Amino acid sequence: MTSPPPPDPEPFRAEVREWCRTHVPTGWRDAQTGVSDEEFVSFQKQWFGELREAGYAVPHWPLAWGGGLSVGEQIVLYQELAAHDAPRLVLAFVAIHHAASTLLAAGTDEQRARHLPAILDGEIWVQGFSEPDAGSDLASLRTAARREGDAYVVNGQKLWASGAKYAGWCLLLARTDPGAPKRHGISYFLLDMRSQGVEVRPIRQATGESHFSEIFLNDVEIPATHLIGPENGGWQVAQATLSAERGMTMLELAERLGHAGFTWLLDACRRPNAEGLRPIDDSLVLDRLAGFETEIAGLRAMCRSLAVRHETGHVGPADASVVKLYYSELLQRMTNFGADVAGLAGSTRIIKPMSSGWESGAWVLDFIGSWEWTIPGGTSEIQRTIIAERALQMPRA
Amino acid sequence: MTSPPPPDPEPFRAEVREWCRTHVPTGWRDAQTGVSDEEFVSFQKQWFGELREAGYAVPHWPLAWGGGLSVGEQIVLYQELAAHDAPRLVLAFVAIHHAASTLLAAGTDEQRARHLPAILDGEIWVQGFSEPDAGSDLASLRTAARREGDAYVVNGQKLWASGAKYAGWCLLLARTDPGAPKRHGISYFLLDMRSQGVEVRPIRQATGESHFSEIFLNDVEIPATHLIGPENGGWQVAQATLSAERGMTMLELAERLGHAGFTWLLDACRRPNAEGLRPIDDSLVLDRLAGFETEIAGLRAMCRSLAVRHETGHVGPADASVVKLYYSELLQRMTNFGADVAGLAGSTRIIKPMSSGWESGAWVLDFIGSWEWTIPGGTSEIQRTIIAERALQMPRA
Amino acid sequence: MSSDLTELHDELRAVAREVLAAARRRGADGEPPSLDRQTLTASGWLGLEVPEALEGAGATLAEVAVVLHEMGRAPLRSGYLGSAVLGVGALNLLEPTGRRDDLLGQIASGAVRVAVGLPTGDDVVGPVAPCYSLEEDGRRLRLRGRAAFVPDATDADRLLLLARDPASTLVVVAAQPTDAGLRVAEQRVLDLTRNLGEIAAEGAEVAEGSVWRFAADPEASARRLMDRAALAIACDSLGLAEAMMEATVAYAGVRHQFGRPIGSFQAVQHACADMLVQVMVSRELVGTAVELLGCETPGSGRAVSMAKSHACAMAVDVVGKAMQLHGGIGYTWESGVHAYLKRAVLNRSLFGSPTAHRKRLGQRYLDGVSVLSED
Amino acid sequence: MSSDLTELHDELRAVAREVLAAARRRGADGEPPSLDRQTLTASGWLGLEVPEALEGAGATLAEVAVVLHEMGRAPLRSGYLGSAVLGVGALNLLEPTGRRDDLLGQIASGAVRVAVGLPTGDDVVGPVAPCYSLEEDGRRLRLRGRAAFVPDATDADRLLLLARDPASTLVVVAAQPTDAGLRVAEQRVLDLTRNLGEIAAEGAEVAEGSVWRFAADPEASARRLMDRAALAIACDSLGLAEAMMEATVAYAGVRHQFGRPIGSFQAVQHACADMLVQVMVSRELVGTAVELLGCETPGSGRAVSMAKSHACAMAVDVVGKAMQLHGGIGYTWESGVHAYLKRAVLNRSLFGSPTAHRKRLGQRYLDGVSVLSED
Repeated sequence: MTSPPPPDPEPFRAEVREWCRTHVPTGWRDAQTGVSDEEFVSFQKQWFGELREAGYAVPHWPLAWGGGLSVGEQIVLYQELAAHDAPRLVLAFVAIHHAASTLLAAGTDEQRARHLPAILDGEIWVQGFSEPDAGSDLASLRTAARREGDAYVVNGQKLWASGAKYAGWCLLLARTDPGAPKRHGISYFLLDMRSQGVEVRPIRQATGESHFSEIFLNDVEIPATHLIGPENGGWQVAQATLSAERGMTMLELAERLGHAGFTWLLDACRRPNAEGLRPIDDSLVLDRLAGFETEIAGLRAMCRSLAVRHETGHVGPADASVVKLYYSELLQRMTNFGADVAGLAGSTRIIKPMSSGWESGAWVLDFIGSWEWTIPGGTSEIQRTIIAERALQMPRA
Repeated sequence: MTSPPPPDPEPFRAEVREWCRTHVPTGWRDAQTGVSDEEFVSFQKQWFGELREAGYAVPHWPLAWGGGLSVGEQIVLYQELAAHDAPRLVLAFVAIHHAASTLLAAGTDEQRARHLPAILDGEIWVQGFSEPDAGSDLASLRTAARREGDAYVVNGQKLWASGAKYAGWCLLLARTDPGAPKRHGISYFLLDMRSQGVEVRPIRQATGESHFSEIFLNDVEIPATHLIGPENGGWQVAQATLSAERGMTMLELAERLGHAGFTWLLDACRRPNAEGLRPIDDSLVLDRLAGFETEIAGLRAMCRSLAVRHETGHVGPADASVVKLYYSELLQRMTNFGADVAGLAGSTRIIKPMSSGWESGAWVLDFIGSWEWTIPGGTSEIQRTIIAERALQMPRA
Repeated sequence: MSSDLTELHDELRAVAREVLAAARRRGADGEPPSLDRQTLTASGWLGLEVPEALEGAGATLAEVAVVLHEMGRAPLRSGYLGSAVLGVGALNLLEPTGRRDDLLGQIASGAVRVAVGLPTGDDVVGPVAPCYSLEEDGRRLRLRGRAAFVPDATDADRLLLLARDPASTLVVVAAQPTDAGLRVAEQRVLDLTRNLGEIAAEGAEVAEGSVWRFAADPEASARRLMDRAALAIACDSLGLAEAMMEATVAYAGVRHQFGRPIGSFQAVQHACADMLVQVMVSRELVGTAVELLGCETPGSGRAVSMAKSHACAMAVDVVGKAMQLHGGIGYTWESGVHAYLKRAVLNRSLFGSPTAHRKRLGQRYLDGVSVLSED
Repeated sequence: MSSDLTELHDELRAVAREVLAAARRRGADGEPPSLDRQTLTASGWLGLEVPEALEGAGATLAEVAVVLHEMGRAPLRSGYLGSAVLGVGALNLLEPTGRRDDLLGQIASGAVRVAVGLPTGDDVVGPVAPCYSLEEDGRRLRLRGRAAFVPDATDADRLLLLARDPASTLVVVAAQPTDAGLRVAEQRVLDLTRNLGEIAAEGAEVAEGSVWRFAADPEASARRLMDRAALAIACDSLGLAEAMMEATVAYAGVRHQFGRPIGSFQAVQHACADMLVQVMVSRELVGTAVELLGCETPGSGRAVSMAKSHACAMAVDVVGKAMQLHGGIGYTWESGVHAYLKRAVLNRSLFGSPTAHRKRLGQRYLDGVSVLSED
């Protein structure tokens, strides 16, 4: 660690605070509860626009493309957005993180010029990686792309595509060399979702919502210029960018758990139950709360350290897995406790606001929703194996 | 389950209660704290003699050999011995359980006639199974027995032999066919520990005690008549008898956890700490205590069911593993909590009584001693694999 | 258990499993899964505990527990909890009268469906605090109060409401949902397999002969009834967990990743082994409580609190782990795992949380009662 | 952290690791493992926080924390906790006087060893309840009280005892173990790597000039000193856990069963992964607390309680898991795992159990203070 000490973030913090005070829409949670898809998309686009105008939408992008905040400033930004309970950029998430980092790391100048400004303009992206038989074992994916002249013809089926029904573009992994070993025959494409042969079918989730979709690809033509990275080099591109966004997004989520999440938990514990007793007056509940506050403090500090290490290039080989695993299981334990404390009344919250994160105070829904963190993006089991093999260098099975 | 309902055990319970009241030595825990090996052995032999006279020493043996209590009566016996906090038969344990069940299942008439009465007379046995490189993977044992005329000549090293320093005889597994697949070249012997070439070296354990030993075997001759079961059939004999004793001994241990163990835990929680506060006045502690009482109740019921299933022949393929795993981890969690509640004072109990079980109220020692249950006899990890593969029929790795 | 009884239970279990599985398959899309009234009536389960003289089966809590366990394995709306478990259970604790006997017979025949207004939350220790009270209004009695989350309230033809009379004695007030001053409203919960509602009495006039008294000590009887409710939920949670454990083991045997069934990975194997151990422990605790509560043995309350706290916490853990091990599929609505998880979470709170039941156990340590003498 | 400071810490850490490992290797059989006085003096660690003007290094708690962490990795008796952590820590909080400065210098040079008589149990919230009180006896002051489990008490040449004076103000009384009316006795504990003792004062006469006062608010200063003690133990537990995690990973790489290194089994891999995650979380919490307590930042007490409760509970779990994964070898005396486990268990209780520290955190929620405003 030989970097100079970061500049004092306090002036920037004051600026963000002032901005949040005047811009975070009040009552958005109530307003976003039970809304239609259209209202959700419109609200998300408007909020994205406000952040963009302030220079806060894509702080992690290079200055030339519209970003350019230092890591210290990004930390401050996400801390304050969480502290002011701002809506989350759930719709733009894949675009500003996965798509952008892929384009910046492996895209051509043309691809960047085509898409990065469009993303800032509101272009929505979806990730088309998982398949019915390629979940934890992503490298066994079978969607096939066959070169025909200046284009690839793609056939297959993708699963767990978050936000596919809104997306204009898709980050697609497909097999271009069926004969090569699993990880060596995969290519990475930018797919226009309006192409002929693309069909999106929403999947209903455990929570009753349908954020995810299946994508069916039937003789879909992708121009060869939409290949990103080398042909058959898609796995490496995906690996390099998959966890690239983890640092700052995990920090944001950790801050939200520490602010809204913990505050709601305190509220739930202060609410008298059917017998007129407040859970918080029980030392058992206080002990659990103190334990959660401690764990959240550890998580937040770990995320700050990880963000700083990102800047200095000292990220460990499984740091992203450690943070994802710890966050997701803490979220699950905490929402489980919230559901327990909320009691029967907790089950009557049958809908949660759009644009919120994984904690909304609707404890049972939040608890069930927590599996959306312990399963996708590599299950907790996969994360533990990654940590053992990469961080601890334990022998492979 | 087509057996008739068991006879009313209450008259037998009254008999055992009366016997316990007049025979269980008062103050034996204090008297057995810090005693010499000789005093320990003498106390154990005397207590064994008293039980034998009452007909309580080997209740699970066939009537013809001095046992003959029904399963219902055995349950009552062990419940009452635990309720009256009787000393445990730690020294005779291997003899009356492992040795006897092996002799009964696979021994010749001569072998039984030679050893069963001798065991009732106080003959001490030790189990010589584990080796330095054959722990969890017992079948990879390397101690070799080479046939020479009427005898086998044995060379090798055994580990984790509990009570070896007191033992007259050893249940020995050794490899008689080095060319056969792992489990098929092993034979089972009765080894006289006074044979030439047998050397016992105590191992100091984590608790500071030395219950276990290494046994070095250097050209030790074992008469061929001391082979038990067929040559190269030792693995099957050992498997059949290894868990045969689990039913009733686990019941005994579960009853002891429920009586002395839980009583001490309540005591520890009622003792004021340095600040003059009683842990039990904290609802957090009450909650933990209630959780332990519940788990112990579940364990005791599970052990009773298992004992009854033993009699009716309905034992599941991993029932013994379930009970061992649950008991050992419950013991570990409970002694851990005891150590936590006892606080600094708990660390000043630096010696525990001989002849006691795994709970003595010396919480830190008891906690450390709990690994003697989660490691030997198949680690908790091995037990989980056994449960998955045998009880749940999950596919092997 | 005698072999006759074991055979009876095995048969009851086999039939219930088949009937309930068929009903789940019939479930229409978009509708809450339910067991239709005819099938339930035809099953004979409604009258299990109704005396033979009143056209019931004259069976015991042990048989009801078998049905409840199976209903946990295949969660559906059915009205069974309200009518057969709580309704019959309450009536059997009351002084035998013609009206009571009539109602028992009507429940057994499926003619009348009942809901019982009891505290459904953490009131598990100390004197019972019923949701209703009777007030004298001249010569008439009026009922006030409100019970929430009452099982099967909105489908009930008759309501049995636990109340304190003007002398502060616990009684059961029999009412009709249509009575003036009574209001029954559904409470929508995430778990679509339960039908819960609020029954509010705002000075409802109580008809002549509608205040029914307990046959034995009212406080003990009311606590017994609430213990029965708690234990019914424990049976259900045990069934939920057992079914999800089996589903997970089966799924892990067929789902392949990395070229192997995922059930051959140690992480999956060990998680399933832990499920089995937890289910087996709960099974013992629930079995013990059913036996003790069925025989009116002292100490049955303790056994119920052990069973309820263990089984209902265990089921959330086991079903949650089932969702995890099913991977993405488990998170879909279609897989149905979510229905088990929602019901397990609701069960945990219904008729006393694990913490509340452990408080009841813990109270005994403070009271200085010798804990062991009860064994 | 500036790069200079990072380099300084790396160097300090590397030297400490080497010195302590060598001392552990030298340990005579049957003797408690210890770091001899000369080596400790030569190390320069005793004077880390002693001002440069008094022949110390003028360093900070951050450097002391590095040494404490390393001492957790290689547990030995050393007297470091009594003299350098608590002794120097106490003295630095007092009004500067000649006597105080002399003692600081003597500690730095290794000439004098100190023990500090503080509450060592669960006194972590509310007004400090010191173990001693000063009573007026004519013109003289007499000391009464008894501190138990005082680190390094029996080896100390000088005792610093936290007491309330007759005006109920917290002060530090300087005494000699040989003073009349004072009695120092070893308290044998299972953990042989700690030296703990009881210091009893039965009306001991206090010499002229031996009552030393805090420079700032006495209550806050005393609480700060006790926080320092708690944090020192947290650093130690972090070191214990880290060392055992590394030892387990190394052992799992060489120990073979079933024809494979046991570290290739998923059960072992996942257990080790959990260890790493827990250690990393504790590391952050301990690091934050060291930073805040070192800077006298408000909220440092909260950070200390988080670090102490997390690290000391975590270490028992991690070291216990290390014993489990070492199998039979881990249960032998020779492997040394037991020494880490015993120290981890003792650490958990020393200067406040996890529960006690969480009570301190939880008090804030009850007080209605906005929890977040402190961040």
